[in-house]
Amino acid sequence: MEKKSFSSGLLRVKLRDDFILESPIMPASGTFGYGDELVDMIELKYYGAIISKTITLQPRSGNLPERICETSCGMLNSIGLANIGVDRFVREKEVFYSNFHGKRIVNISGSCEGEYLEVIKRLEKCEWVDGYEINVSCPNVDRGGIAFGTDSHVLRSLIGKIRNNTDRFLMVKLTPNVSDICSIAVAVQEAGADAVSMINTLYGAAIDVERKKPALGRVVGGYSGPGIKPVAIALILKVKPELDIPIVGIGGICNGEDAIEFFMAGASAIQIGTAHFSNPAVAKDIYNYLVNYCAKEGISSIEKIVGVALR
Amino acid sequence: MEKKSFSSGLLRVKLRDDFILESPIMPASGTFGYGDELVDMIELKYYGAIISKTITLQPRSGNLPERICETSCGMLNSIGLANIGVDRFVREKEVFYSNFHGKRIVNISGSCEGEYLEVIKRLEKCEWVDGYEINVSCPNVDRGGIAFGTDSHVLRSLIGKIRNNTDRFLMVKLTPNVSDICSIAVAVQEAGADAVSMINTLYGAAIDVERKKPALGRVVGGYSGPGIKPVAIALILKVKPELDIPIVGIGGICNGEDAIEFFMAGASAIQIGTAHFSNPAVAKDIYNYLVNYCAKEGISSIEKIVGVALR
Amino acid sequence: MSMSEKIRQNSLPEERKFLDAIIERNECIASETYEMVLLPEIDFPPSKPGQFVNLYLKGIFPRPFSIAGRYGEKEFKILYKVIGKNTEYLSGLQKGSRIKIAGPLGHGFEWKEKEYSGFVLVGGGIGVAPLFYLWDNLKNVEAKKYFFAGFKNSSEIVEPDGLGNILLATEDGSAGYKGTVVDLLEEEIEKFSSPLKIFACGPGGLLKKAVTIANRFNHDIEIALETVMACGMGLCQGCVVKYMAEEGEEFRLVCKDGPVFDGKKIIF
Amino acid sequence: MSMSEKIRQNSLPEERKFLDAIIERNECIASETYEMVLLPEIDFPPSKPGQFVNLYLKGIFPRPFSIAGRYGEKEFKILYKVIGKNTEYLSGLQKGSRIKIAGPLGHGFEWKEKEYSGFVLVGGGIGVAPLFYLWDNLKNVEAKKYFFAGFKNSSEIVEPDGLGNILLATEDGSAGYKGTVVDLLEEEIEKFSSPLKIFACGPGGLLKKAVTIANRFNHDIEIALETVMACGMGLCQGCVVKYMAEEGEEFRLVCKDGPVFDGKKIIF
Ligand SMILES: Cc1cc2nc3c(=O)[nH]c(=O)nc-3n(C[C@H](O)[C@H](O)[C@H](O)COP(=O)(O)OP(=O)(O)OC[C@H]3O[C@@H](n4cnc5c(N)ncnc54)[C@H](O)[C@@H]3O)c2cc1C
Ligand SMILES: Cc1cc2nc3c(=O)[nH]c(=O)nc-3n(C[C@H](O)[C@H](O)[C@H](O)COP(=O)(O)OP(=O)(O)OC[C@H]3O[C@@H](n4cnc5c(N)ncnc54)[C@H](O)[C@@H]3O)c2cc1C
Ligand SMILES: Cc1cc2nc3c(=O)[nH]c(=O)nc-3n(C[C@H](O)[C@H](O)[C@H](O)COP(=O)(O)O)c2cc1C
Ligand SMILES: Cc1cc2nc3c(=O)[nH]c(=O)nc-3n(C[C@H](O)[C@H](O)[C@H](O)COP(=O)(O)O)c2cc1C
Ligand code: FES
Ligand code: FES
Repeated sequence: MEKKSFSSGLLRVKLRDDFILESPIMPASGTFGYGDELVDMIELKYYGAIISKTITLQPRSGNLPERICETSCGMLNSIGLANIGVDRFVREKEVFYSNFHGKRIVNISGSCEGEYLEVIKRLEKCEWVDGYEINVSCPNVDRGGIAFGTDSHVLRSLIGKIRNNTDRFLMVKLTPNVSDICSIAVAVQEAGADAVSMINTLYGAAIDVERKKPALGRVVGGYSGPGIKPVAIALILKVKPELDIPIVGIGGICNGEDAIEFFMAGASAIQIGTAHFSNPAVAKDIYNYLVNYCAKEGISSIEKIVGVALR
Repeated sequence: MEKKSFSSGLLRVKLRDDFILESPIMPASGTFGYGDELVDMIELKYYGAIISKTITLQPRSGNLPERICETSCGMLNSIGLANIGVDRFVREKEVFYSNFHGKRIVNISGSCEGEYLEVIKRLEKCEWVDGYEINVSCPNVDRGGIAFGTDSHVLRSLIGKIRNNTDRFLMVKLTPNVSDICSIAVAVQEAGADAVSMINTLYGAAIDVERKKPALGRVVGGYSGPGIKPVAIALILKVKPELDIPIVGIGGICNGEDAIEFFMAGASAIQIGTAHFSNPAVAKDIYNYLVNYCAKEGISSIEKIVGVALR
Repeated sequence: MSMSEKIRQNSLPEERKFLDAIIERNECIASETYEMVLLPEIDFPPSKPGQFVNLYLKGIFPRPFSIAGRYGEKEFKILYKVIGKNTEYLSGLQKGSRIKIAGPLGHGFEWKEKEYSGFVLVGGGIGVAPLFYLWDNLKNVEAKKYFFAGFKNSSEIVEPDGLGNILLATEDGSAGYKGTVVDLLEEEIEKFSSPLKIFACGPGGLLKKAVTIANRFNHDIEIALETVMACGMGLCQGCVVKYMAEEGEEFRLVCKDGPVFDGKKIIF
Repeated sequence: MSMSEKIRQNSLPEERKFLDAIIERNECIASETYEMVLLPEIDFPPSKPGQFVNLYLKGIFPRPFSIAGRYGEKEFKILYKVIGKNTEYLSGLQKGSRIKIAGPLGHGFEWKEKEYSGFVLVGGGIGVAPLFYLWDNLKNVEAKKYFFAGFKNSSEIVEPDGLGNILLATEDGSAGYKGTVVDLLEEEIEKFSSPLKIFACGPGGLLKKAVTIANRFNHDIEIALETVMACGMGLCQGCVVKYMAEEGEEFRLVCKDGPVFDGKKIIF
């Protein structure tokens, strides 16, 4: 798996001058393990970048079961950022990440500014890390997370400090569970982020009618999958005109046409989450659809349609 | 159509001491016309109350098309509160409302406090109106609406003033598009509302990939249908422990099992919206399901399961 | 008078039903074009050409289809073109399958026999469907009748039963006149004796041109419109079209105030 | 060594594939219970009893089913019970239909022939499925073999092929021993000569009791667990179970670390 492009550049996207993806497709954090889980089963070349599950300073075992639940239009999860912690991550995943052909993004979270900064500090030592996605919006942890994602002042301070500690690609993942996502996005941009990714899961819950109990052990969790796509598209359409930095679209993308919707709404790249569960080869399917789409439409680059719906 | 109950009381629910519904099922505002639209086609007896589409002081023609769009898990609308205005409403709908066997609720909206109060004033003169549902959350109008629904101070003032002007049943409809719905719900209760109904539509949008344009003329609209059910359930589960007044559940209810989920999550009654489009007789189906459910579970009243999931 | 009658008199001119129907026939009769005969489980209310039915198939919105003919008190026919998810699904349904339907919905065409010396039907593509039904109903009318039917090419042609002047156009000239059906209309209409009433159904461009022609020659015209519909029965206010009323521009509901409108009042 | 081999060596012991398979057989063999034979379009990797496959059917999550037997390099068998949307759909699929599958997934049972004088398989209901496959694999093992199979009633009985001691229980006594399969196990196990290894699969209650019995007599026990799975392949961290590791309680993934676990380490 050498570091060379296999596409003809049709699907190449630039998220920062020095951060170019050969494919606009990434796995959404937490839905693709640490990135290496399917290495024997599917071809990773369709991903322009790999994004790890959220890594925290200390290992986390996550929430009590039930942690997942299928709904008619998607799923609920309350995994609670279960992960092996930054030190084990650095130790165990180096081989895989070093060999991956595309960009390597580590998604990180913390319960206070200090934790975020410490995780960054340890990852800065790994030359096999190309960038960070900052999770400030996980609805499944009691402390930390969510507060950063809903308060633009707190967030601006956090991102500003992270920016001061890394020159690497810095992407901030936004939560949809806010009254005014634009002010949050703008704060993130002003604090020096290179991109925003949106959206993280919506608040969601279900009742297990048989047991007369909430389906998730934690009662409320994160809702993802096809049912959240209209929300993601709406928020991207709202945020796009307010931002100069690129948007990475996430939310219910299952197939090539969904992906096109996100590009047209203003996303420069996309992440696929829940769709991995119903189709582990979804990235390949979308990749091929996009290549054909460009050919059919006679466009030289997928970047040409980014935001066309707003023009 | 006489004013007598046809159920054996199994499905009777009390929303205020003097506001008792013989069926917990209502149509959601805006998805059932003024209430009289299907009078020749389906049996209205399955509805414990009728709720009008939103009525404003002046007639409104609504937004430019496209106003509706189907999505994989629901629909988008940007109707924009199209309605005939309170005066024509009062004139033209008196016959129907006076003859309806259940409670008669008028959903109202305005662009400022004065407008809300003036609409109430005119409706107070109609003895055929039993209550109001205050729409403070329509995402489809430029001025007014949404601001009330997202700011608990503004909302408290509005509802307080409305409360001073009517003794009738007063229900406030909450928007899910806020960071903290609990504080909004509590403000509404403190201002004297008798119930909250939740949820109104989520922000949503879709791209028409063929036309490379947003599917709705207004770009962003309101998302409803099965895809929003997990959000509605989550927000009801969150709000329920904070409130003493009853919650009327809305959001993606399509069948009897969905309805049971809402009751178990804490709703004392339910509204059906989008499901009317795929099944005009949905109220009958749900009604019958609930009657059978009570029988099967051996419970004497559907009220027995309200909020059980939280116990 | 029962309440529902009272209400109906007030706002709803027609009786409508939501019920099960059995598919009696479902046949491909032209390229991607099917004829389906439906047998409602109970009597289906009287209907008029131009009215439509909702079929409850896949997804959130039902799908509207014009009634293309009736057989007695129950059965009726629709013609449909496979263009997406629901029509695809519909085309795969077997004889004997049961589906939910609602109808008849909306307002149909109006024809006052005495006032016109001729009736001119103009249909483009699957837009001929409601005109087939109208054509049946005009059978015994004494005035002259002309059915202009236009298609992309000969593989798409579906023709109405019954006698009368049928004028065919195909865009590629593979059958009949070469050009659009409104081109043909424009060439022929001068030959017919006034006053005429035109009934048109088809794509927006066709309707707009047909109205222009009607205006030019001062004929009356009714057009059957299509918009995306969520309910098809006046519940949602989604299906609006701009209409020039006496008080000025306003929105009308295609499903309830239409789908048939005075062509001269529609703002395209 | 290719990268994927390197990585696999590091963390993934088995080869897995995501591919199309043809349904070769789909037959009802007991009440609501079906046997399905699947023919993957290309060679299916080697598998072990206890491993499972994902079937990609309806909705968001695939559905996990234990491999219940193999025929050569490609074909394998599953046994399933119709309990909901996906199994309902599965039961309606015709021979020749194509579905997506992934597997073999997870870790299977381990048996070290030399260490035990007997192997005891304990299956409740459809939990017998992976034990059928194990039973096949134990065919040539010299140690004693016992298959305890329990069902609600005689209409649900499915029995393994091959020789050996099959001990049957039904809760209503309509066939074999009257009672649960662990009641029967408890009565019989004292008669067998130690050391034994027990393999159990079935409802949680059964597994818990089987572990208690194993503990009492100091036998080894492996149990195959079930939890709701979103991915079945270690992507989501959803399928956790509490496990007593050396460092204390921790979560393990049923799909990846299991579904087969040392029964004594699971915290029920
Ligand atoms: C009053 C009325 C009467 C109609 N009568 C007939 C008829 O007799 N025969 C017939 O074949 N069709 C008729 N139509 C159109 C028919 O309703 C649509 O073809 C059908 O809804 C498409 O559904 P689908 O799921 O197959 O396609 P979809 O997947 O919904 O759409 C496929 C494509 O068709 C477009 N489309 C969707 N709805 C319509 C529409 N209403 N009109 C035109 N394009 C649309 C979409 O934008 C999309 O690009 C009528 C429509 C109306 C409003
Ligand atoms: C590793 C593993 C191996 C399995 N092997 C087999 C097998 O060989 N044969 C077989 O018939 N089944 C097996 N199962 C169970 C099987 O996966 C479920 O029966 C199936 O997912 C139900 O899907 P459904 O859509 O039909 O039912 P759903 O509509 O999803 O559920 C119906 C009811 O079943 C319950 N349910 C859902 N998932 C499970 C589950 N995993 N276990 C038990 N109950 C569940 C639900 O709570 C619900 O009440 C296995 C499960 C696992 C985790
Ligand atoms: C099981 C699961 C686990 C997730 N874990 C994380 C996580 O650890 N960090 C994070 O930033 N987002 C996490 N997410 C959110 C996804 O990355 C993504 O934002 C969301 O699922 C919406 O995309 P989708 O609809 O394509 O799944 C998780 C989602 C799921 C379904
Ligand atoms: C076409 C349409 C029009 C609506 N109009 C109104 C309205 O006028 N006033 C209002 O309070 N809510 C309105 N709503 C919101 C619904 O009342 C309801 O809150 C929402 O659709 C969620 O419920 P559902 O998923 O069951 O449709 C409308 C919804 C739809 C789909
Ligand atoms: S389609 Fe709903 S009002 Fe016309
Ligand atoms: S089911 Fe996803 S990790 Fe086990």
